[in-house]
Amino acid sequence: MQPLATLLEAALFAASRPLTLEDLASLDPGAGELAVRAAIDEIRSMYGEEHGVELVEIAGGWQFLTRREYAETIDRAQFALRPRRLSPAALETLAIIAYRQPVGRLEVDEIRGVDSGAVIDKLLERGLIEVVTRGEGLGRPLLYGTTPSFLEILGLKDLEDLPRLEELSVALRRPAPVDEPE
Amino acid sequence: MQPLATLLEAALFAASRPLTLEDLASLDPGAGELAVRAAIDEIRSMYGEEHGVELVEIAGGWQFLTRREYAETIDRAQFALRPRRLSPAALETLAIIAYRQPVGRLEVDEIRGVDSGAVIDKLLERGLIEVVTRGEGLGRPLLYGTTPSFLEILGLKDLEDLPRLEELSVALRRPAPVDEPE
Amino acid sequence: MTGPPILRDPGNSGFVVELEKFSGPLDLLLHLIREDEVDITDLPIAKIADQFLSVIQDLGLNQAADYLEMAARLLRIKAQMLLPRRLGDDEWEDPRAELVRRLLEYQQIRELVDWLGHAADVRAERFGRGYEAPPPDAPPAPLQIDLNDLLAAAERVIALIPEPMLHRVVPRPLDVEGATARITALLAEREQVAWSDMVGPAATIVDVLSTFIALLELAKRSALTLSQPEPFGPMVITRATPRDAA
Repeated sequence: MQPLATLLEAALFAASRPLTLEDLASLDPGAGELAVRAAIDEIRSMYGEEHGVELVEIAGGWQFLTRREYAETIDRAQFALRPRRLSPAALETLAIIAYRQPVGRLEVDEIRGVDSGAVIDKLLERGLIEVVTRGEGLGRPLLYGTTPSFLEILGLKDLEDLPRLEELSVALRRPAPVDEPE
Repeated sequence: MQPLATLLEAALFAASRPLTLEDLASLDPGAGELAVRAAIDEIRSMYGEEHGVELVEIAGGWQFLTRREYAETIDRAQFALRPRRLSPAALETLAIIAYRQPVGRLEVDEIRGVDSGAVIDKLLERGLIEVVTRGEGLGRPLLYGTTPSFLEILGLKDLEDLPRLEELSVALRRPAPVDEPE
Repeated sequence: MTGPPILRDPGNSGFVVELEKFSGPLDLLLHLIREDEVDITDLPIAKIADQFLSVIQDLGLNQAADYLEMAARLLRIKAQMLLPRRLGDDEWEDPRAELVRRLLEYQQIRELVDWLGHAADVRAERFGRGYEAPPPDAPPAPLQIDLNDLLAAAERVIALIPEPMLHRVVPRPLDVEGATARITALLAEREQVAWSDMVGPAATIVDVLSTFIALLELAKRSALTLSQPEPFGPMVITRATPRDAA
């Protein structure tokens, strides 16, 4: 490619919008409009059919776009990419809700020692928890529990499938309440 | 180009972040890792010096980036946003977290000699660090580590790309955990 | 990025330091050490302490807690250095040791900062794809939760649960409403029921109280009558006829 075409290629790639002939000409004040047009043509013919992208004339300018035939695959991949893992904060909150349900936000906050409002909203949004009832007391707080899709994602039959807290590592075992009715 | 290379070219061109081998492989479930690697090599050699962009290995993946020699021209034309610079305080905090991860706020404060709470919040917000786990001890403090975005803004392939402490002029190992009075 | 600029002020014998350029007291100390070209491991503590104090005083920094704390630390070390020590005392610990260790550590961090800053500058010379296609309307990305991750999180939070919460007994409030509904349902089937029908064999005290209050309330509303045929005998609950109730 001509040096001018190489420069235009870089600019067109980096630009967040289609670049007009004027835009492109401003990159190299020495080059005339004719040279810019020739460079555009050179780029267009270089990105021929065997390439995944093409230079498209659009909105009074030019822009690199992926070829139509790949658009769907890439779109599909955008959400297929990287199954999302939960953050440690989300996992902690989920664990508390799984073992303490129905449980209110205040208790979750208290156990974690930080505000959990945003995390709870995320978990609700993702359908891992839901409001199951309202608690007693001031303002009748919303109480949360886990949803069937929570079990589904973990591959559990039901909540009984969750390991009992007593089975978790001995060091962290919850001290046994002394004959106290729960 | 091979059809797979063409598809990957389109995806890499469309993405504004590095795509990992996993990401790329998910585009064509039929292709194996070997084929994907071969396609990447094909693209890399195709985008040689006569192009304005090149395929760069970065942050555990690959990304098309403009060649450095066009930076100033594109910057001047203001078609693209240049990344914001990090403050020295942010870089200091990042340096400590990068080398000591997982590390808690207290340790960062201690090394820097100043409160780092606000800086850590900013870095979290920008997605350059994340909470990776909780530490032992009082209050089980949140421990931080760097994210792929950290590698991305530094143009690093992975954490191994960071200079080793031994290579720096001041030879100082991580202090042995002796009972030093603070 | 290595050192903050010092603005020489011709009208003043001292110098003006732009404080925002320092990221903290350690940074300022390192700067003073570089200026004086002294050995960091054999710090002339008295000199450095005086310089540090005068800089933060000139800058009105004596309000900044971090700087003030460092000033106090320097003065303490200075005083400790003046204490007499016996010759050949092996036990003597250099009072500067901890500060020197921190300074060396911090110096290393500053070097890393230079390296990182440079790397970021180089990376900033390359632009990524500027145009981002609008994301397709797609279902959210599939979630991946590992049972082990969840359990690890559970273990973390179990350790966080404050002691008092472990033994908390939740007092269950009286359920008068439920008891009322239960009684009404029973009386709809039968005209007369016994107390033992109302509360099961395993009734808790809360159940008994709830039922009792519900009975009294219903009797007051003339929805039923309560009678006890013989002293200490079982209580009999009789449905009120519609006429009675009216």
